[in-house]
Amino acid sequence: MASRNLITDTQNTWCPGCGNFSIQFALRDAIKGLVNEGVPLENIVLVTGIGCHAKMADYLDINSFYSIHGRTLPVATGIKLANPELTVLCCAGDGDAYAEGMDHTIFAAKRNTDITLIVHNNRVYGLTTGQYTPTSPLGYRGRSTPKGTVEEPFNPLTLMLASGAGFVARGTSRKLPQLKDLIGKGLRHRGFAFIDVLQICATYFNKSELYDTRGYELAGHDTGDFDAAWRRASEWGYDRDAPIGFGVFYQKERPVFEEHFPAAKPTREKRADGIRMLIDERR
Amino acid sequence: MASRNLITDTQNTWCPGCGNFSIQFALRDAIKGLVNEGVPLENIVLVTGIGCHAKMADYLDINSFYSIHGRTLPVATGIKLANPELTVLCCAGDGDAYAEGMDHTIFAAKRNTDITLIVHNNRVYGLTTGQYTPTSPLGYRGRSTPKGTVEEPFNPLTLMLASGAGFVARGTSRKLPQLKDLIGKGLRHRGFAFIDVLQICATYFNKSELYDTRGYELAGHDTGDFDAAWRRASEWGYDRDAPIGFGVFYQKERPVFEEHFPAAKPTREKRADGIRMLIDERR
Amino acid sequence: MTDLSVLVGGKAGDGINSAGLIVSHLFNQLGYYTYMYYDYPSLIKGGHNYTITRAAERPIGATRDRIDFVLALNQDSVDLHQDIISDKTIIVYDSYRVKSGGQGVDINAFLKEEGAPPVMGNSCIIGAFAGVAGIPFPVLEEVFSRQIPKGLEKNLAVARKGFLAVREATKIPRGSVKPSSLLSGNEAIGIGLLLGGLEAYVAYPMTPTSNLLHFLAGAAEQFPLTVVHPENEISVILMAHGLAYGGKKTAIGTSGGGFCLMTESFSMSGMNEEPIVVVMGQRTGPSTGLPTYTGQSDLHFILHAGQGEFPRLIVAPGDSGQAVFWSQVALSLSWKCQVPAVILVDKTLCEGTFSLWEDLPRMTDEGDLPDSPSVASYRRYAITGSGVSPLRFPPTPGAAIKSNSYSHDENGVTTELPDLVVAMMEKRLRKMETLKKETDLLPAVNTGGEKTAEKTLLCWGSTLPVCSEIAEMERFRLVQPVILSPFPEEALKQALAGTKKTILVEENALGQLQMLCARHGIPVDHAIHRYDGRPFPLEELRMRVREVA
Amino acid sequence: MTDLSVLVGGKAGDGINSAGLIVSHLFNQLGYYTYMYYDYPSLIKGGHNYTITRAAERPIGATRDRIDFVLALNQDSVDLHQDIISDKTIIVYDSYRVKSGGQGVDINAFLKEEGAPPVMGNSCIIGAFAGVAGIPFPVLEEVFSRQIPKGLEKNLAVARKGFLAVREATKIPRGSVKPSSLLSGNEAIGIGLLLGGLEAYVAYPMTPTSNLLHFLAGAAEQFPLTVVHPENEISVILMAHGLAYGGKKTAIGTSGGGFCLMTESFSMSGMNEEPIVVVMGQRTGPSTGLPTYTGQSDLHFILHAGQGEFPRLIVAPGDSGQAVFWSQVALSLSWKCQVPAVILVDKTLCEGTFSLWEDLPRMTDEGDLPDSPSVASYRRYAITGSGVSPLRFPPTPGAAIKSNSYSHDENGVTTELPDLVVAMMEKRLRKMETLKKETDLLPAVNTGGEKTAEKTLLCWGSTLPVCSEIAEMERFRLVQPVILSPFPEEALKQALAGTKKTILVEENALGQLQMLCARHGIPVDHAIHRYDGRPFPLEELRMRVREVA
Ligand SMILES: Cc1ncc(C[n+]2csc(CCOP(=O)(O)OP(=O)(O)O)c2C)c(N)n1
Ligand SMILES: Cc1ncc(C[n+]2csc(CCOP(=O)(O)OP(=O)(O)O)c2C)c(N)n1
Ligand code: SF4
Ligand code: SF4
Ligand SMILES: [Mg+2]
Ligand SMILES: [Mg+2]
Repeated sequence: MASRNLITDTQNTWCPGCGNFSIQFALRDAIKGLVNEGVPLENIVLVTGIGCHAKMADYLDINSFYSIHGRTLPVATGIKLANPELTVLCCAGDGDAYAEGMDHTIFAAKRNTDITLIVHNNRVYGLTTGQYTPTSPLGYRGRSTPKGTVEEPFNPLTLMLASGAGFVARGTSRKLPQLKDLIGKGLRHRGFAFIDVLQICATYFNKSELYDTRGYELAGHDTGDFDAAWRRASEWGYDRDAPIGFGVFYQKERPVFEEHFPAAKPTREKRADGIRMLIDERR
Repeated sequence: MASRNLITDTQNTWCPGCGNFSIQFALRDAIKGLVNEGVPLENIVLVTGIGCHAKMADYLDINSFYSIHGRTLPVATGIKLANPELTVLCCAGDGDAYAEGMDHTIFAAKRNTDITLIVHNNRVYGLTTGQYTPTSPLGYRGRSTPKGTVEEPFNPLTLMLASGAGFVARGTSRKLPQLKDLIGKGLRHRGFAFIDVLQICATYFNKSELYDTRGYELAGHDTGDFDAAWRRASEWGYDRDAPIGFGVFYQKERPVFEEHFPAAKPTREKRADGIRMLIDERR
Repeated sequence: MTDLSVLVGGKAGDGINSAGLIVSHLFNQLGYYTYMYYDYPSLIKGGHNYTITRAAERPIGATRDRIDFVLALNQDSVDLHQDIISDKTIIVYDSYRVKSGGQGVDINAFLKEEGAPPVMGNSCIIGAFAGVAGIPFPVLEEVFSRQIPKGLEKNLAVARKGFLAVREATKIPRGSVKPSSLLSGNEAIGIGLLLGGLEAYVAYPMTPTSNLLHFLAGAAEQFPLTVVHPENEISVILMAHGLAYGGKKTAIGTSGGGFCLMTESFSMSGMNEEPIVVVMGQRTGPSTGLPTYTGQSDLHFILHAGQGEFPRLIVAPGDSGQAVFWSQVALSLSWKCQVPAVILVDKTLCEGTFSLWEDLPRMTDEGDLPDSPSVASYRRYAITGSGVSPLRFPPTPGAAIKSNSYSHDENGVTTELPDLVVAMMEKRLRKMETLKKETDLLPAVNTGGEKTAEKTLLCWGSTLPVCSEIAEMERFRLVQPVILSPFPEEALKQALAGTKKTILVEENALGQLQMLCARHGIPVDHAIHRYDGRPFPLEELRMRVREVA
Repeated sequence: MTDLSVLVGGKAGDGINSAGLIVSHLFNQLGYYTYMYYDYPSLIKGGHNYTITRAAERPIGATRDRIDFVLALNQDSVDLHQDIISDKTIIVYDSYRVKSGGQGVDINAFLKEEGAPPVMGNSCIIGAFAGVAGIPFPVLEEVFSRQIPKGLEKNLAVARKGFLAVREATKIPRGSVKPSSLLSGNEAIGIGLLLGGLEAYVAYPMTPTSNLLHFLAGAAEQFPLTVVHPENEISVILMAHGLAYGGKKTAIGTSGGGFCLMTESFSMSGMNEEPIVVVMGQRTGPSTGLPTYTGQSDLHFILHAGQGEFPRLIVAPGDSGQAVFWSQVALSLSWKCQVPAVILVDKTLCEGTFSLWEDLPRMTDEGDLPDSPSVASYRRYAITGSGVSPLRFPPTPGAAIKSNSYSHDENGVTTELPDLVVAMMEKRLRKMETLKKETDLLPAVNTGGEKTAEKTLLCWGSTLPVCSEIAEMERFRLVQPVILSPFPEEALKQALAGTKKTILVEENALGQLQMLCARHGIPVDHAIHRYDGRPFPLEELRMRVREVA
């Protein structure tokens, strides 16, 4: 099973140079890592939104739920509730996770469902031709904002910290080995794991140079220290020029949502008894 | 005009002892304060969601838009865009602002539209008979969670700070003069003003004692210091026992959203010219 | 024939709903079928709530134009109901709060004497009711001990005070009906779903289905059942998608406004073929409208909700018994045919309480999963003659199970190739035929009254009981299509065969079933509408029917 | 009669849409009406995009089964279109990337010579097209200088290289038509809205209406116009509510999935009577479906979207000219009658480009606000005979303007009183009659072809042009209801009077207009469906029509 090639033979339609390729490789390798550790491949489920990033569902030869725009996390939550044994991860776009479905992102963090969320944060709506998103810098000119946006971006890392996320990390499609490592860590974290991936959009927003020159790897950072995490995460606001840290900002375990729900299917007898009781109570 | 009684003669149907009464008085007085300073009463618009709190739209004799559940802020944004001269405020429930419409709350903060949001945070869905909300404490027993909730609440103050809100305050229906003062400050703040009001729900969640005994007024706090605001706001997580600060946590002005849009109506001539140009460009 | 109506009224917070239920249970013990209507405005304390319990020796589900007993905990209970109060009406009232003819009870004093809290006032007035109505106190004791788990002693004590404070004004005779369970529509739906194998229920509170959430949340522990109340309705239906993908039989519940938010993912279930079951409780629209009142104005919205074309099952039960049966059917067929299903009800049914006089249907068996030739070649969307593809859930070793909202191939991989798009569309549409074959085996059209009469009362949903009764009185035919999609055109035409005059009754303004009938070439001669949020009382509707019959 | 078709094909990113447009403009200058179809999959770079420009001396809006010129920037442009390529087809191709018969052009080399970027390859092949088609280079220069604002010199230089690299294979004659504006459906809608007095446009990007957002965002500065792209569609429609409440004429745009998210607030506009105008571009469903392809499968969803019953205006224009006219009407009538309006279009219309041969309609005048007796007694929902209440916006001194999603009284204060609920409901429903009176003054049903023929082609929306053409060829009657709500039943019956055979053409599987006709007792004899996301080409549809005619 582990030897199955995880890439489908579906024709890939990402633009040449797109950062999604790196994420795909990192993700595939991270999954292989899990499988090597004994996680059955069939226990892994990928949920995606709609957008360039979401084509991952077609390209990876694993269980997948190709959802609608903005709606990865509630589907993933349902899957975890159905079967907590499954390893569930989401590939979402920044349009998906920070605009259309922002509320779900906050609530997944709040609930601490054991899901790994990888946000392909190319800071544009790629598939709908490059309009601004909540993480585009102030003044970004897209086709819906030809004179430049008038809104400052928000910082998804601090938002996730404020929402109670127990694993907050940032990677980039420009640093493949680290990204693979971060995804692996996220998948192994018990609880909601949030990974913002600064992804290059080769066509609409190629910030390779920015991420290469301003990016640095978090080192000597105590991932258990919330305040330190907050300070590091606040360093760069997705806008003005500042050093951009990559790595795990924060990690802390707390009880996961799904463990509070029954895992076993009710037997026929139990069901019949229960119904009888309900009926009798109302007699 | 200022002498108009701001309370309609509609029958009030809040429960006896409900904290909404205090909010109503505080709000009315704050509005009177504005009117005394020369703001024409007809320039003030109230937008409400759906819930007990939202009956404010029926009870205050001012312009109002009684919207649907969860949807105050985008309506308010539209009104501000239509006419930036108007003073627009929202009365929302915690169900409204933190569950059904959480995304709008974050985006209103991000955009910094000049709206004052008063959240009647009774920490339950009042009008639908007391189910838990995102700010109910862990273990809260409502009718949808008879064995107690399994989710920790989130902290709306830190979330708003992380979203870029330029005015973050907390009051309570238990402290009327301070509440009036906070609402007044919010209304005068140019930009998005967020006021979480710990409101007593006399029927489903009467935390009078908690707010009275653990509440304290912020004093000697530098509202311009983001880190200090963060620390103060983090003190109490809407859950465990801790001191509960009331007052303005943070205040900072930045450009408001609506100033980037045309305020003037296009003249007939301008419109005709523009259309002609568009048609000609395509010839 | 005995046919009695009891109004219990008071402020919200006085426990009127519970009191009305106890009254219903008294009649249940006395040997009657009962029906209870519950009327309340959208507020938590104060205002005016009331219930009307009706009891008779035939199954019923409507109120009448006269009231035999009034139990008044507030002045409105007398003042606002003058239209149904006559000089024959026996009134007992809280003399501390109400001025009225009839017999007053100083509830306040009795509560004080017993050291009982104000909310037990309703027990006191029920005691007084038993007293005036000649109901033996042991019957009341029996009912209290079953229905009031907490504080039984004290409740009985204040009831006894009420009982003794009045004089018997009449004696309700014992009826002949075996006591049965009294189920609200919401409870009936819940039980039907459980019979169908429900494993998870997800909902965001919204009248009139909130109580289904509460009911299942309360029942969750003993089954076990996964009950979740998430941040909003969008999340609700998407969690259901995830649960279904993971193999759990799931239902969700809401009302019109919440359903709006679900439509996008409802359409997704048309494409990804996850079985999604929605309990959709109508109320008075448009928009927030009258949130605690009734209506039947969402049928066409539900018939066509979501972009694109796909088969869907819609059942509209008319009382608790039908709600049990058809909720089970909806869950079972949704899974069997992999189509979304809607249990379309309304406030009258959801929050009305009915004697459950039918036997419970058999529990759905765990259907064996349809065969797939070999797991290694598993294709989630394999093209089949029936349109239904084999269903598997992760983990299935050797298979990658791909659910997809895009147009996709048999493996679930996105495609834009015209021929494949058409083949997959036709596969999905074939499920409509498959589903139709299933529903043709069921009593999709319910008939009653004089089955060969030339005049027919046509109705759907919660107007069933009132229309049944009128059909019997007037010796009309009664026809109720219960399945509204796939539309049982032939069965309905057959049920209407020989009719000379069809009178359609609907609680809306524009004629929702009427439009559907017109589309299928089924003529309607008269349509009777009501749209003030209140259900038709028996005599009023009967008069309106007679006007056109 | 000259009737030429040109296919331009290449990878996404090659600038195929622009190239196709330039080709259309060449024909425009040469004296022809043009129509351009644009076909692209859901990806950004790579894959296969193509346009087909058709030119003729009559207004057109459909493609044909043969192609006269192919401009191939990739191999697929030749390989995937063999069904429409014949030995008469003149092919010019990029010899660096394509193997084909016809004339090759070494675009790569020419670009290098001119130091031009790869994206200018399309200019080069257009030059070659002008060369083989005998189009004088000055015509090309004229078109380039108007249509290519940036880098004109370089584009002309590479075009000239292409022009000179081929030999003339035919000579397109000059046509007789005066050059006109070429408008995509999206642009036409935008211009119609602006003519109607649009002050704000709010949208979240979604194919096929994203380009309307882009168009209006680009035009925003000069009007001025408020254009907002918020966090999601829910926010979009609620901002529109706020803008309308504030007095700004506003439109919003989306497709089916986004519209789903708007339905709740669409219903709110039924209750609070804020005029909301939605541009709703259909694509292939259900769900994500084929996002860049077409469909006509959302009509009934739109007709009934949102809980509860309320009047709504739905217009379905069929080409750019109609789109201009009816978009203006939709905005104007929505405000006049205070009802929500939907401009129901599809991908074929939105992203097709048409010669605008009609004159522009007159701009809507600023309607005087209806009178209200005195501002001090202003009531937002005053009951009137027409159902339309006087509209005022804050700030209105002395008035409290209360918009409300609950059932409310004339002042906008919530009510649950049955009589008042009914009175207000009937007030709102009266607007349906008022609206109908307005639409009866308009050409709600468009007719063409032989107006008294016994055979009729019935169609709606973007199939208008192809059906018109066939109707003329076959001497059939052509009938297109443009207004779909309030349904122009009488006008449609009149337009169909004397018809012996009605053939309905729809791009869906279940017959959306057919269901609506059935509801209104309008018989359809044959229905022709297509649901692979592609519009009907002329000859194919003609054949299918002939099969049943
Ligand atoms: C409800 C809804 N609204 C809009 C769209 C159109 N849409 C498709 S993808 C997309 C944006 C994708 O942006 P992002 O999530 O950042 O993904 P990317 O393409 O950048 O990877 C949008 C708006 C949609 N499919 N559904
Ligand atoms: C879309 C939608 N879902 C659900 C409801 C039902 N509903 C009405 S009020 C309410 C909760 C109100 O809670 P909150 O916002 O906290 O207000 P409160 O009553 O506590 O003041 C809900 C869920 C609704 N009206 N609309
Ligand atoms: S548009 Fe951007 S994100 Fe999308 S495939 Fe191309 S490069 Fe990648
Ligand atoms: S339920 Fe609670 S919030 Fe609502 S009116 Fe009563 S006390 Fe106030
Ligand atoms: Mg993106
Ligand atoms: Mg609340």
